[in-house]
Amino acid sequence: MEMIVASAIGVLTAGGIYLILRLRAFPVILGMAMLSYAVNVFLFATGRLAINAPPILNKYADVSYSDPLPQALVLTAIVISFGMTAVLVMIALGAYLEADSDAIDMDDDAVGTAADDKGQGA
Amino acid sequence: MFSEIIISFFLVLAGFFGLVGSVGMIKLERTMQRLHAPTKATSLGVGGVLIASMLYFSLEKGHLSFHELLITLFLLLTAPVSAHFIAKTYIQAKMKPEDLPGSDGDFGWAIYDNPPTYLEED
Amino acid sequence: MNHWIIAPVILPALLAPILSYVMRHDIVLARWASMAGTIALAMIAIGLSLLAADGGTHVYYLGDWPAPFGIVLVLDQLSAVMILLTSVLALIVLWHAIATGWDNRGRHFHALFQFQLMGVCGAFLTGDAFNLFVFFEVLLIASYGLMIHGGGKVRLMAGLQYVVMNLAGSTLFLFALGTLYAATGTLNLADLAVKVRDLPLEEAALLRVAAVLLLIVFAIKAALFPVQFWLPGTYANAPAPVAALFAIMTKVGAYAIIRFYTLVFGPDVVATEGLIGSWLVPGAIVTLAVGAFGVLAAKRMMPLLSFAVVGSMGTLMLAVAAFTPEAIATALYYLVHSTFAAAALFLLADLAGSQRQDDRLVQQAPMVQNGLFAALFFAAAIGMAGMPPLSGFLGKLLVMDAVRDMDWMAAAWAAILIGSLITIVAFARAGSVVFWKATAQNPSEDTPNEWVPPETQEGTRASVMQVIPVATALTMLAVLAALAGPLATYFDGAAQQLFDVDHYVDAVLGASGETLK
Amino acid sequence: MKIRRLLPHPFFSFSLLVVWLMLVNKVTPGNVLLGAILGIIVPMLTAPYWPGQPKIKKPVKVVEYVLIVLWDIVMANFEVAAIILFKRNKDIKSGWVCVPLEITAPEAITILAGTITMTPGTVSSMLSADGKSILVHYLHDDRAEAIRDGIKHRYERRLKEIFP
Amino acid sequence: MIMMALYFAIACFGIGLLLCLYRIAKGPTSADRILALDTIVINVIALLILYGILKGTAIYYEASMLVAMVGFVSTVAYCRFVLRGDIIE
Amino acid sequence: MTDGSILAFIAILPFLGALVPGVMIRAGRNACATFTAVPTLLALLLLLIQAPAVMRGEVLTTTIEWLPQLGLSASFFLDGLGLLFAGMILGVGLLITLYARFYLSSDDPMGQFYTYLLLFQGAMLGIVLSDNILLLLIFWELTSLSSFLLIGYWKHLPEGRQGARMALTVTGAGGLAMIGGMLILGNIVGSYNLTDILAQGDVIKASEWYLPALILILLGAFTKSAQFPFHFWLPHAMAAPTPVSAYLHSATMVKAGVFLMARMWPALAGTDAWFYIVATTGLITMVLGAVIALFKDDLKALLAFSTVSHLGLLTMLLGFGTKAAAIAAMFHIINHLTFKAALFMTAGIIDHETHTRDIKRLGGLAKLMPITATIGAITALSMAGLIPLNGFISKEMMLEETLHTTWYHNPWIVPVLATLGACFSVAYSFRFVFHVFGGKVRDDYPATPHDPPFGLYASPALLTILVVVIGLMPHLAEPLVKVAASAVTGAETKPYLKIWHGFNTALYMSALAFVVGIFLLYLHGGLARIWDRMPRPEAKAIFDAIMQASVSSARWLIAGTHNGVMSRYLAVFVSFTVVIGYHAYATGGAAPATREMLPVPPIVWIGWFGVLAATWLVVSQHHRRFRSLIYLSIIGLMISGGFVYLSAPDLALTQISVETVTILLLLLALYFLPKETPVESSAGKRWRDGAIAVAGGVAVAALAMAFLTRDVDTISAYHLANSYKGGGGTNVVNVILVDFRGYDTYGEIIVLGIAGLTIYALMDALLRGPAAKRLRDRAFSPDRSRDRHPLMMVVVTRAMLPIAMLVGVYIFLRGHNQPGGGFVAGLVISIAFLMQYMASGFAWTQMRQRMEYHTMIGWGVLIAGLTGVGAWLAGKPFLTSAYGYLHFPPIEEFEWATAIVFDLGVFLAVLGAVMLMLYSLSRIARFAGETVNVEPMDYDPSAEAEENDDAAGQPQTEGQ
Ligand code: NA
Ligand code: NA
Repeated sequence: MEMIVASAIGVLTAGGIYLILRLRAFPVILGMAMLSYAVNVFLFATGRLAINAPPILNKYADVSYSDPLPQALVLTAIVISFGMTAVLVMIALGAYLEADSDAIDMDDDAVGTAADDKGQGA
Repeated sequence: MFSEIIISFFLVLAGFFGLVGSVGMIKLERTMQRLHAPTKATSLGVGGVLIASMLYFSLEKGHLSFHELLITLFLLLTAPVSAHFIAKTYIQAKMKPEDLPGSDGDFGWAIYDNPPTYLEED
Repeated sequence: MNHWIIAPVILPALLAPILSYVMRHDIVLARWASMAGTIALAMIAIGLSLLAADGGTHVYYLGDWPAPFGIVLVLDQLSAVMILLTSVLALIVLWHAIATGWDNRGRHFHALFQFQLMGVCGAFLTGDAFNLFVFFEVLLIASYGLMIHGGGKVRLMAGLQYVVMNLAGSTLFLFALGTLYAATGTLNLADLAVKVRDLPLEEAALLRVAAVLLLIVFAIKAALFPVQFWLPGTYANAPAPVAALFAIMTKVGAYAIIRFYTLVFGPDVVATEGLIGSWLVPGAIVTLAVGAFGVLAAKRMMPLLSFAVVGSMGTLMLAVAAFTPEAIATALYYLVHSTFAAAALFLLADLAGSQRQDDRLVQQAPMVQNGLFAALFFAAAIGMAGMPPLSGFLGKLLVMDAVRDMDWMAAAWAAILIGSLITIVAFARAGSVVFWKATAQNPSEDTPNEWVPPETQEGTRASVMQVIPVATALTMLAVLAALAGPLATYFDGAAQQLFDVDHYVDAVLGASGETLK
Repeated sequence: MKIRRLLPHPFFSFSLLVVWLMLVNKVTPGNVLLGAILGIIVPMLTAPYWPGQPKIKKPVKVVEYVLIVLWDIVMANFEVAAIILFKRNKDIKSGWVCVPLEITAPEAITILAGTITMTPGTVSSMLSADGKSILVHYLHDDRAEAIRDGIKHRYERRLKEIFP
Repeated sequence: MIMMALYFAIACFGIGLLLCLYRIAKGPTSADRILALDTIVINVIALLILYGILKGTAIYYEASMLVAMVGFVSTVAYCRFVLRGDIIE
Repeated sequence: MTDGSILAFIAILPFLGALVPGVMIRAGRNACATFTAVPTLLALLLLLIQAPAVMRGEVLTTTIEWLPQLGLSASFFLDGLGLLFAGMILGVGLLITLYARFYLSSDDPMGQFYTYLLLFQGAMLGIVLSDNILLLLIFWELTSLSSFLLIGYWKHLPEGRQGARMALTVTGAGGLAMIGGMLILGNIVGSYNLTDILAQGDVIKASEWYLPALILILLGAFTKSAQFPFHFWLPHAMAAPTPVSAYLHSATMVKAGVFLMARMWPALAGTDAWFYIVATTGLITMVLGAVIALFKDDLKALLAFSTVSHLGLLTMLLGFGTKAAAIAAMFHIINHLTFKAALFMTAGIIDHETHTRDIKRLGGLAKLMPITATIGAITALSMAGLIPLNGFISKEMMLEETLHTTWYHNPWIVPVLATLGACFSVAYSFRFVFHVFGGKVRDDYPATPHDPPFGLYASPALLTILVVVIGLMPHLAEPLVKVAASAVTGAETKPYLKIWHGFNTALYMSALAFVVGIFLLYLHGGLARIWDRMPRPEAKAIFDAIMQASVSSARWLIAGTHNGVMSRYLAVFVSFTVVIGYHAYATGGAAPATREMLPVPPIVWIGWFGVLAATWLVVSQHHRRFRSLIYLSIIGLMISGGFVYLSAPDLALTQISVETVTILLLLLALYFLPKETPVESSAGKRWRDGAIAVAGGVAVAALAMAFLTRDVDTISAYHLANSYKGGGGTNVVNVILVDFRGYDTYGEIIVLGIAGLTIYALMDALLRGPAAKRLRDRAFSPDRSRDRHPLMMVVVTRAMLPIAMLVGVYIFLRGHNQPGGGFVAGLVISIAFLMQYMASGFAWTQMRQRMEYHTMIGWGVLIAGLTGVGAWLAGKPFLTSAYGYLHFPPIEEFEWATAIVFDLGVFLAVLGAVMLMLYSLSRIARFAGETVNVEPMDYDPSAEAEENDDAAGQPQTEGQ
């Protein structure tokens, strides 16, 4: 089981990384989504794996529980990354509507580091 | 004993139709034909599972359980709409009005023809 | 338990919603409320600094849960200083934003501003690793909103890059926290400090990974090489007041590094030995170089200032990297200095920019208040480039003095000295083009732009109200220089406290007994 | 009068109560009370989104209709399963048929369309723009008209009685 | 006996899931992919309930209920996107 | 050691004074000049009051603590050397103030000028009075800055700006080097106190850090004093107004370097390194400066190079390291000050009167402006070192010293070169006299010259008198030279200054220099032609080339790295992370694996395969954007299933609902974005990215595996134990969220709230920006479906909405004890509403929307916050919860917990945020010309639908 989870995390991470290295906003967004899937599972897994032991107290039987803390953390993380993704999507959309291109790179002139030697004389 | 038999029966039935539905996804050639398959998986497939679940908890676990019905209700409500939409998606992508039987009345099929009350704007 | 400890978080957190939902159609009311809130925050910050001055570590057990099981806030001299710095900077920036009408160029400026303050203060106060992540996200998402405040093509593209970079950072943060929890089973910093120190090196592999991953996370915020690339493009295209406010954002990264690598992964920790310094020192030196070259290379004012910020972070981190109490105290001094220096420059760039065609460093028509701005720029540049008589020079001397016993002293000194030479030269070039050459009667050929007659600019004359914030920031630099002695004493105290891990641990974990439910 | 305003659609409110009990999966006085309250409040909240909610005339007919449909579903499932599993693709004769409608209540039309889809072998694919006819796709049959008449006779007739 | 039947059912829906994966990759039309996704959702619902039976607990019930709900919403959204472009007009 | 607290006041006076002129300028130029003179005069008087004590050999000191942590204190001391220089600085300062008043034209901003002048004066004064080398460094850098302002005073002139920048660059660089040297010095001695350092000469010279320190400090001195090869900035600084040149470049700033060498003499001098570096540099500079000066036609350039030459002379003398040399140096400092300052002012007068400084265009001025000519001639002859003027005496002493100096066992090279230098200085001095004043009157002066008003020649005249007086009665200067030289050498010196030493070698050397000099001047025309044809390095060109090169290389470097290529930033980030992560792992050991692995039933393999397949599909087909979204939702589904299987029902609920909402957002955005991603990156880049991605994936998987196979005891045992009795809930995850770590959740909903705000604000900005037009012009695909709100969908939604609401309420209420909670409930409700929006369209639904989304978020955040604050009332910390049970028979007990109120806040915030996001998006759509519907469905066949529909009005388009 551990192998399954670990490899799944790895695959998702790899996919996410590949996508965030693309040149357009949309695949980058996809990549970010995949990365957050990956990291959520990763974080969840830090509580180690357990089957049919949900951390819901059973008043009647003395059963074992999986580690609830990472689950709570992941919930927080999921919500936060949702908010972040939403903002990312909107800004990407805004940038596209303003620039009429959803390329994620800025031209170095926008950065202010264009190499040609115009400008600063004196 | 009897309960076991009947529960098992529903489970097997469910499994069978669920599988048939999915086999249909592969075997059938045309998209519209495949559209028929999941209705099995939904109706008798999941339906059987839900019934089995109700029976299991009520008979084996000994506390009356009927919330499965709610899921059944959901599926019965939503599955037709999903199928409806998917069919339209397919028709719009792949078919022309002349491929279809004409509608009865002055108005053509919904995706090709504006509704009677439609005010010309776009 | 002193409830004032949480006030810096709660005050803006309660004010912001009111600002954004009740007052969102009444900018005047929002301005007054926002200003009042920020002033109150500054007052509270002063109070907390006095409270912390006794050298005690004040713990606030949220939800009345004992540490390490609940979340704690910890007020010590370091966090007090950071909060005070934040609130003062916030006042300056807010004043500028209001005086220049920046806050009205888009929606929800004040709400986002307050949320930003909440996030920053929360990050400075928390004593919990995961809670630090949460407040990083709060301050980040607020900063996204501020970054794209007012919109515009380039700004949105820059904002996009800013968001993407930080999302990547946040993801790594989660990986790091996960690894940390997986290795130690706890999240409370004090508890971590204890558990980490029990761990032998031969079982520390996971922990070490967590340590370096966290370092990278914070390095992104602090714009350290090789994860500094994002900063210039972002700051250069942010609204100037926001860029000024961001002066504190890089410091959040610096703060986190200082906090984590003294308290949790301190130099005395066996499990993480030989990790941090070996990456931090070269990183800081290259960052400094990048900053200096960037300043020299810049062809617009905003990028120039942005790279100056990068350079200042390099210098700051050189001091941090020594991880001795003296060096940390020095770093704190330089941290405060560079924050105000950056703020002053960005705010000034905004004022001057409004009287020029754009921020390109070419000859343009002289500004209406050319002389005034020239003087202010000269002072601010002196501050940033580390020339006397302002605090930058003392900061530089302090840093060089603090690292003199390190084996990388020569490299550090060379970097600092050469770096500041390049910075000085570059600032001189920029200033003489923007402020002096503008007065030349015959515009030379490298100025394609048509000459804008001053009378058309009269409207844009900066009022006293608009100049006050810049002046205040510069005054801060002067005050820092004049009161260097007493300030350094306070920072020494803060640094000593940082290295007294046992005291921190006892304060957080020791007291937990009686608060048990 | 008061009751009327409180319970514009008693049948609807009751079914919500049932749904609530399904959710909590336990029939206790507390749940019934809570369910009843929700059964009153929720319709109030959602009423604006369901203007002209039809009044169910003959609940008995509803039960009858439901039973018929369920039976048809079971039966048809086996037929279709047989087709999918044992018929060679080239022998499967699918096609379209247009079913003209007499019922006009949207709810009725929806239920009819749903029935058509859920009884395997047919999928209601589209309405006409004026909602007066429904386009049905059948998986395998020789006589399209038979399907159409079956639908009109077996289902639409009953629905007309339920939603006059 | 119930166990046997359970495993049989689980196997059926599991295999069904695989078949749908094939279809969703193969397409060829968007309709096929949306359809396959919808069927995957249905299979997952069944599997969740079967797992609940297997473990004899109702704790996983909400999950299947929610999957049923959101599955519908996303199917409709996908279709509307293809049909109209704007899913909320 | 005498108390000298007055020194601090003297040092600060000019700075205080500096504030005044800037303000006073409106009061007129005289007032301005006066207010500049006052502080200078006051400082001078105070200094003279101290003078007697110093002359008695006392040393005045005072110390004000500043930054003890660093060893920086505001310490001042006054000894002979300090007195000599302070006197010069203030004295000449006065003269310059007077001179400048008449020199500057009325349209020059005089207030600025005097402010700068006083700033500079203060900085110089600080240098010579500092008793703390860090303090000295501060003043040192201040002189660079203030001289930058003075040289660039005429900022409209390119020469001014460039000269200023060059001076700042060179002297600034030297200053920075000196910082390094001084800090090293301080570390050797263990104190930054000058007196301590001077007392520790032997220790310093013994230290292995001596040479680096020496070199760094000398770099500072040489650059300031324009020593070869750093001499080139000085001539360009001549772009400054002449008063500045007269002050900075004759008397003060350029002497700072000399002062520093003199000051540090006890600490640094007397070693071979010192002799060979300092003396040689000085010698070369002296000769070179003199030679170049002869060929300069610009008066000020000539004087500038002559200054270079004389600074070389002084440096050389100090380099000799002998008492006598020190005495000679001190004496020559005074003499050079007198004649050179006067000469600069003369040049200024000539420029002022004739509007040219070009010697070729001058000549014959003696008749037109006799006074100026007299002043100029006398001082120039002193510069030439002619008897009986003061320049002669010190030059003799210098030549005398050279005779006692052997350079690498070579006794004659130094005297010979010194004599050569003298020859040229005679030549250029005489050129100054003859070619400017001599010859016949010309008629082509740019302006008709005549003697200036008294104010303008008063200062040079006074200096000229000094030149003569000191020349005739040198012993008058003896006491000052004595104390100064003693201070330099740190030992008693007995200068014996007299004009006639009899016929000695030095005299013959001077005589030779005189003759050769005259001869050189006679040959000048020819020599000049050769000189012009001779190829020689043009300092400014080289400097500019270096500057330009460094700027372009910096640009190349920065533009190559910070060029906005996001993918590279991220690639660097990821690779770097993997590398140092691996390094960290490899350098630490891992404990043995303790956990045995869980079994893997087939169904799990299927789920796993599902994730892998879907990931591969998303990645491989990401160019088809819509399709990749479909694949993405498979991943979400599988992960939710996985969460269920691995006992995390709450995660499953959250994951699946969040994932759905995310997909909806993406679809809404994709409507406006391109539907395809072009293939842009090269195969090489794709492989590189693939490699990085795989590395990252493997690293993360390995990391996960590393801890999944090992146990650790965590703090959550406490949460399990206290969830019920402490938090009143059996769903531990939920209790952690709303209670143990409610503060996290508080931050989390604030993040959501801000997200909503940001998106709303962005939309608002967009619709007012250029994007608006692009949106308006947007065309819709003609073949898109005609039915927007299909009847079936509408009806089903109407039935689903209430049920979904019940589900929401249910999930919310039970959250504390069973899977669920405010967040999921909020998402369920918002999904329900989304269904409604999709069915009947935005406008129609929006009209029925009672609560406004901003308000909803606001209330959510406030409620959550106030629940926390409420705890204060009970004197408990923020977010402290309480819970209990209510009993209403016959109904079973009903639990209440404040945590549930907090959860309500979460619920509202989530609902509000999600809906606000969608609202903002669909706002764009409607802006893009999407028509809004007034009917809930495209067409309702039944008649009565119309009447009951209360939506007959026009739909609102701008709801919020
Ligand atoms: Na910054
Ligand atoms: Na900074």
